[in-house]
Amino acid sequence: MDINTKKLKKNAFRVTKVRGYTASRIRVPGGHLDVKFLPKIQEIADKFGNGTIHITSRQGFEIPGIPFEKMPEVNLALQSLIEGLEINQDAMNEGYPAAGTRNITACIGNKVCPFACYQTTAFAKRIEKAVFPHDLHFKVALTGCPNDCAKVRMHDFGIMGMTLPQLDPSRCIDCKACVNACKKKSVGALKTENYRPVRNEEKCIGCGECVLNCPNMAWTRSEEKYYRLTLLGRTGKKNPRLGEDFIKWVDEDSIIKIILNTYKYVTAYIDPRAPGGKEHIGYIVDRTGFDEFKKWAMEGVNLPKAAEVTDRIYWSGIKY
Amino acid sequence: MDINTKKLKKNAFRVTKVRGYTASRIRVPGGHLDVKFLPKIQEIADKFGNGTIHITSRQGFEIPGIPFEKMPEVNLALQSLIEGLEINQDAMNEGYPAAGTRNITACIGNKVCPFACYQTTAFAKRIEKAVFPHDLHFKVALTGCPNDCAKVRMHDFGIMGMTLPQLDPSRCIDCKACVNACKKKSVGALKTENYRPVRNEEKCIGCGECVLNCPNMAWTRSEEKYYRLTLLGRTGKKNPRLGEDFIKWVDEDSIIKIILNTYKYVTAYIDPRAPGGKEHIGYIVDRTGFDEFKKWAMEGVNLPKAAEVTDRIYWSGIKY
Amino acid sequence: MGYVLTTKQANEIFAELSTQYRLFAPKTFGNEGRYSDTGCVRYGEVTCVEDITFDKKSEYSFKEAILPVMQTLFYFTEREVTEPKVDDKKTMIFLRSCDIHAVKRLDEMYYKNGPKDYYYSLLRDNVKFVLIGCEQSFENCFCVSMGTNTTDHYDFSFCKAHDTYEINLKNTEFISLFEKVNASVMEVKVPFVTENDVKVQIPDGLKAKVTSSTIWDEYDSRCIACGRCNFVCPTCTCFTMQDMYYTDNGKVGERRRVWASCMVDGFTDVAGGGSYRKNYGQRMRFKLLHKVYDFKQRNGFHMCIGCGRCDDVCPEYISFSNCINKLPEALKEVDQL
Amino acid sequence: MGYVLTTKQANEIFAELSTQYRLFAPKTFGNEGRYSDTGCVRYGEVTCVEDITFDKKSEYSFKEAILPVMQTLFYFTEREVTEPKVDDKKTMIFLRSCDIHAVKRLDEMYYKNGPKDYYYSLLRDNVKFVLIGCEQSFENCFCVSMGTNTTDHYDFSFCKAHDTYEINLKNTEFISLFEKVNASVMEVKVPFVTENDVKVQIPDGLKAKVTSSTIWDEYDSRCIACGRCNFVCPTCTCFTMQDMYYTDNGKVGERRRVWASCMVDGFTDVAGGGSYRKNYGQRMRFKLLHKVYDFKQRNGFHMCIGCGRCDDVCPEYISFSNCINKLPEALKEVDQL
Amino acid sequence: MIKNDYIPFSSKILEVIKHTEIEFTFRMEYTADAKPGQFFEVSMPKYGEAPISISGIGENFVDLTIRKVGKVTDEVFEHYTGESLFLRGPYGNGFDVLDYESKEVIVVAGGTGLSPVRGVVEYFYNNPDKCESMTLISGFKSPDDILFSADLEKWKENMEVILTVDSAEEGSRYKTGLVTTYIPKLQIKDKNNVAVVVVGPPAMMRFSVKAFLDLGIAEENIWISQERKMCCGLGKCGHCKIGDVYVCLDGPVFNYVKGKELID
Amino acid sequence: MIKNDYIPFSSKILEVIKHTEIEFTFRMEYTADAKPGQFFEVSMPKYGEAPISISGIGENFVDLTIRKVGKVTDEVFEHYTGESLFLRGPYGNGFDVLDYESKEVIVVAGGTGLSPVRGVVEYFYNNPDKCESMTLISGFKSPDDILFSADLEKWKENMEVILTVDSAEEGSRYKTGLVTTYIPKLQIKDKNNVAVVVVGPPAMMRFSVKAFLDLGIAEENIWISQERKMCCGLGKCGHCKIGDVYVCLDGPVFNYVKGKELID
Repeated sequence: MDINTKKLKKNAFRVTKVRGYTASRIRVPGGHLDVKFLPKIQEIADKFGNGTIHITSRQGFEIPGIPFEKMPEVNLALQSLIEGLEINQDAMNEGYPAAGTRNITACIGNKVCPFACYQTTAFAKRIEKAVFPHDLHFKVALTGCPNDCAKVRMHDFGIMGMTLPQLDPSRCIDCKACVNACKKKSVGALKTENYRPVRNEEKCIGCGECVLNCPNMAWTRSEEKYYRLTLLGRTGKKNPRLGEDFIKWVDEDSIIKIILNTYKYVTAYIDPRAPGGKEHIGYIVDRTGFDEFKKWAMEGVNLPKAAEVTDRIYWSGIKY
Repeated sequence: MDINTKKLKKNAFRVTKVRGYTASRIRVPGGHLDVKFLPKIQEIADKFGNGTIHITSRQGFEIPGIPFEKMPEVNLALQSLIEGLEINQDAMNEGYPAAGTRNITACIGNKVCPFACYQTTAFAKRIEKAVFPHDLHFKVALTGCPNDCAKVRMHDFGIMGMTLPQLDPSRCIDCKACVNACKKKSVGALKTENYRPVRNEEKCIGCGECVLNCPNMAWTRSEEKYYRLTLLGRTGKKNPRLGEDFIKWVDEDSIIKIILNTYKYVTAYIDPRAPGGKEHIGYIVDRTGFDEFKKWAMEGVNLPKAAEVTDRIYWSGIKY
Repeated sequence: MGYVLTTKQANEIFAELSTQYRLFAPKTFGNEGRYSDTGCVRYGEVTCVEDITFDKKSEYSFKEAILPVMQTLFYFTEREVTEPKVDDKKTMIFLRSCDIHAVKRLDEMYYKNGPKDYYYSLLRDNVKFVLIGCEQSFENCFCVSMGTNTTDHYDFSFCKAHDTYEINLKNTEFISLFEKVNASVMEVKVPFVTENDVKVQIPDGLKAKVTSSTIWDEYDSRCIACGRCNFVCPTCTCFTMQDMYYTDNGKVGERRRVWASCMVDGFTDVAGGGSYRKNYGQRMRFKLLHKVYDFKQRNGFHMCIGCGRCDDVCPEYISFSNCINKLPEALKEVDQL
Repeated sequence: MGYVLTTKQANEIFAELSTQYRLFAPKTFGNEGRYSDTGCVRYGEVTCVEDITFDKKSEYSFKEAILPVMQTLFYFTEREVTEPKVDDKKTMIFLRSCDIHAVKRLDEMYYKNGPKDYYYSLLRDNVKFVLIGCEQSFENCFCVSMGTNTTDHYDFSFCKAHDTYEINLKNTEFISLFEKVNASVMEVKVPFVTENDVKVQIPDGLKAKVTSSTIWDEYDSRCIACGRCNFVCPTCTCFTMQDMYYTDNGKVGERRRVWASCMVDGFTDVAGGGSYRKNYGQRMRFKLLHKVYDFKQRNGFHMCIGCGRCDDVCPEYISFSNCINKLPEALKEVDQL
Repeated sequence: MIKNDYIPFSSKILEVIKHTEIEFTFRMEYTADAKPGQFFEVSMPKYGEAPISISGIGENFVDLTIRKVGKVTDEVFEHYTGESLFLRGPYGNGFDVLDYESKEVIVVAGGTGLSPVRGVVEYFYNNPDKCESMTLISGFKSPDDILFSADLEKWKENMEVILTVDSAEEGSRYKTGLVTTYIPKLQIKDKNNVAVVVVGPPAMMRFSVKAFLDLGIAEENIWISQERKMCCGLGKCGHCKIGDVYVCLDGPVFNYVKGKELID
Repeated sequence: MIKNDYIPFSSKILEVIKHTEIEFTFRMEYTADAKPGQFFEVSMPKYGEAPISISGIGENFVDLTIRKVGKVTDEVFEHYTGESLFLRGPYGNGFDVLDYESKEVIVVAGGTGLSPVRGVVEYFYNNPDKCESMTLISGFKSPDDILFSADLEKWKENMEVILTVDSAEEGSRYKTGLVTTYIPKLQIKDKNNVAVVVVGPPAMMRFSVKAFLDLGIAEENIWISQERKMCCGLGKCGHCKIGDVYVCLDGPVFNYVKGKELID
């Protein structure tokens, strides 16, 4: 058996613990899919794998127990999924073209969740279209609101939906639902002054609890969709850490631009001798300094007026 | 339409953004399932929902677009899944009995992954059996190794597989593969002394890179399975933070005992007025002090000899 | 008397009316729903027929047009008290049959319960009502049960029929309005709902004693006391006074009244810390019996008009109509005590 | 001459043999695989037949029984040099046909290439070989291509047949051993593999010039230079010397030799920083040509015995046999230069 | 044009009588009709209004006894050095002393409940012939909380006054115990000719009424005064509604036949 | 019992000659046979062994010129004040001066490559009649790196010595340039009667040999000495293997006909 493990990894298969057997990873950008795709997943698992799947922590299906020699057949079988899930692909019937940049994950978003500030899956797919396929080890995740069910702060790029709440004071009846909700469930950015909530703009995280809890539509959402962009969180063996805020009240276009810019930055600065060709962007930023990163990242970005950019980020986290 | 939202939430449905429609959440303990269950999921989505599913960040399937009145029928349809996935259940045909304690998630583990130090799904199911059903808002996650693909540090209980590497010096040929791997991919806990690797026991995180990289089986894994237990990480709107180490080199039995003890502790101390009856354990610990928590948690726990318990934990994280 | 209008004619009429009236009608506030990417149908000023949302029930009722959420009673400077100026434009409200019945409830409170209300009169005395017909019942409506499904108390009706608008004229002072645009004269029957999916039956022998039933207890945990049911209700009339001084000049301020909710904390708080109905179930009981029992005791007809807005809006999916239908059971229970 | 043994008889024989021999055989080390919950089949001392793993190829070869991973050459105190004591127990190795051929390669190096190796001789001179037959070829085996699938060079064979053990005896000095347990005498034919899935064809006109082929280049990126292929190989014999002093007493130490790998960094490092074959592909070339070309140039037969252990163990799934089969292409390529 | 009932009038503070640290009686200039048990909406513009019972009525004044327990009353105390307060009212039905004439009148007051009934007591003090007898049971938390102590002393002249405190230090000169302790001990001549007036906190009223009922006093001979949040005093704001009554319009004084339905 | 070739013998340090800061010649007591180009495994027990070429041979000694470049040699320098070192050897074939007799002998040495050929040069210096002519091109990195400078001076007596340094300061008395610069300029009488010996770093050897081949010198008239890692010197450890030869057994000196195959 002669297998180029580097090629198979790029092809979204993986070297498993079981000699001679691989696992196929089916990415679902944004985590939402039509159930019509399930029979194909089942078929692949039954026909080529061991009849089981793992739901991955990146919102995909991992089909284990596939003999290496079945990879071309699995790739053929994957074609309808790759097309159906709208994965960018260079050549048909050859499976996934790259696996470096990980599946763009998203919480269920405002399709379903009352808290979500936007359509997470739609934005995830937009990013997917902009960046894939790519071999660099990037992790992007989207979450609908600051509850962060998607744990975006453990990703390189964490995108958290926000709304800039708008108060119509003439509809406010001073029931304090917003103030109480903000205090109990969020950051306590509201206080009552003269029978009306006053928002601490600096503190406000744009979660929308005030809007959700206002019984009289005095608080409504901003027409514009805003996001918090967090940077370079990670798990891992050296220094797991939370992503830190880069820009608060940023817009979709800027986020996509910043991500694309970061690909350029990493391409320019990555350590070519990094094990497995993988180097977490954070270590590269350590090397070049944050300012250099920021210079590349912000190239050509036009931020919305409300945007607040962090001057310089200092990460902490656990250091082993 | 008269719906007891609290009951439906306990029943693993949810109040969605769309009036009159709910979503059913199918938990998959440990994230691994036989594909024979997929057709049932497809059927429920097609018959009662809108034909789509979301792969949740907790390794489940969320089936949206279900009219509230279909919940009893969905519960009937779920029965085979609940049984098949071995979910603890009080009464048949009534769906999930509780949804407070969240699905116990796990990375793919050593079924497939070379890095994993144990069978994550099996341990997840063991915990499932011990704690479910429960209404308290607990999040438990398992990951096979300190790479932490499951992001366990964002959970109340993070369980990270470890191996205590054993050196057979008579098989060591001083190739330095272990020292280099530990330095480049892990924490640099190995140095060479007299042609042999010497392990810094304090630094070692038990990732097993030395074992994996040793070409001559000089390093092997410990017979015993060990774990790192991290505590009270969370996302959220107030103070997202990483779980901090509670016990290094702990065993399965102790972990289960500590989790069960924590249920007792929370039951004793939870704020009965917490919104939605949910209060993150972390805030309770803030109130009672860590020592009180620890007293409850460690009640009747017999740690293995190697275990290192943190005296008192101080969490950090992002504070809004 | 009836007319059929093209959209163009209808808008000419709107333009004409706008010179004298502020036109209030249900309209869709595109992005102002509670949840992202959702809208909200509620009352607002309209200037053309396209502004009006005909095919949905408004989440909030017309009442804010004559009973504003917040109304300044007077301004005070150091020792003076001054009434605010009132817009002398008249108001025209587009509303459905049930809501026209609601107007009667508002009038009952503000014209008759105690002295006639000065501020209410200022607005209410200048209102014309335009009836929107109901081709079919909406979810949660139970107007038929409450006898509010039909009405004659309107100035004219205004119903959308495909791409025309049909008018049934009651108040002849508006004849010239329609003649001016050469509206086609036609027999127009206003569509009224004759049956709802939801039906309620208020038991005949209902009495205050049901207060002590246990049916209210479930709402202790289900209800979150947010008050949405009151705010959307076209018959809820409670308010609270607010005295405030302006941040910029502490010597000057105003007294105003704002909507209050019997479901929300603080409604019964008396100076010194006392309060009543701490349990949310008891608030539900208080509200419900007001709507379908004691209002009628006092005024001879039920307060509730069966619009179902309280059910539409409840974030906890508590159904008011469903609770009404538990009353027989409650009666039976308390009779056995 | 042949025997059939029951398990009981076999274990009596093992007990008897153990008095004179250390018995080395492939056994399963239950929890000592690289990955959690995996085992590893490699050589170790056995005391009963149940200890032996018959149905799998051992990951590491028998060679460590006579060529230990680490061998102390001598101890030195301040000015003295002392040889270590040698266990005077003899060694019996259970191994397959291909591995018996490997012994010949070890002997060639340690007995003949240069002076006879003192330390090798100490162990090797006292070894008896027990042949394990191969009912079928394992994955990656290509012994047939290398002509190592059969052998007569053993003392006796020992094959598991369901619940009995079949012995083919070559060395008559062991007759009494079997007679003592009243072993059933029977014609026993040792099973040998006659075909492998994997076949290699070493081209006839192979020459050093293939060094400059580009076939090696792919291994520059694929190979990780871990050396597993060398360590598992029963014919790899390289070692490195280590001089060390004991941490507890810096005046006392030892010189030893440990296995070395031509794939691992440092193998060719000379004092002053020079080194050869920095590219991993060139190391692959060096190893491969040694195994199937220049060893034969020097010694008359191929070094590689086709056991395929290098393929079994490579974490990067590089196949040695597959590379051999690229040689014709490589030859063609360099001939065109 | 109809009357704007929301506009308050300015009333001069004629005198301030301090009872306790937090209870003062404000004697306000006022000349129109008023009955005991009625109330005024007293306001400090910019701070709000509070319903305050009339605790005394004179030729050109009304007494308003104000307890410092809420935002508005706090502000009144803070700012009463000003010459006047804003008033609206009087609102409510008040006590109709005619209902009690010729009867054995028993007034039970808990704490500040003495304020609204003070006018009733005063009436029979000044017109002792208009009733068969007059008894006042007045309870306070502690000796420091006693209101109208001069009145209480004065009233003893021609009526029975039982002054009790819930608790007092050892050796205090006050009776101790809840007002309900003293009800069963009352000497009633003809229980069908009794008029009972109970005013005070909800629990005190509930238990006092029960004690009288136990004595065989008929419901129709008992009157209570309900305290509720009242924003407007005009039957509009809804806060004071209990069942089908509006306390501000239909009360605060209710005959117990109606009043018993108003337990909330 | 066979001989244990791994056990070293102790050899007395007779003299230490310092060439540069890091290059010393250790004159070791030794009486058995040895040839130039052969080497000893020199060891400091506990620190290891290193193969060191014989740079000079005398009646009762061998010279071992040691450069301080690795762990073992570092230790030798550190500890040479001790009276002896441990040796094994000599190993390797060495130069066979008989192959070069009667020829125009050209020795090209790069850096410490001069050590192993010193014996060859010395032989023809002492026996000038045994060759047609003798030329030494000896290159060093810099003037400071020059080894055997006394010898170089002495050898000039009866041979051509081209001493060159890669670079030197302005005005230095040394020739500069790589040794290859001087090869084309050599005056060769009969290119079929030439014996070329090239010893030095790999690149220097490669280019030097090429220069001679370009001059038309036949491969069989060129000898080189390969340097490889050698642990055992006994054909066992495998480190010195190139193609089918073991440098320790078959070399380090190779006629270029064989040697050309050994480019690694």
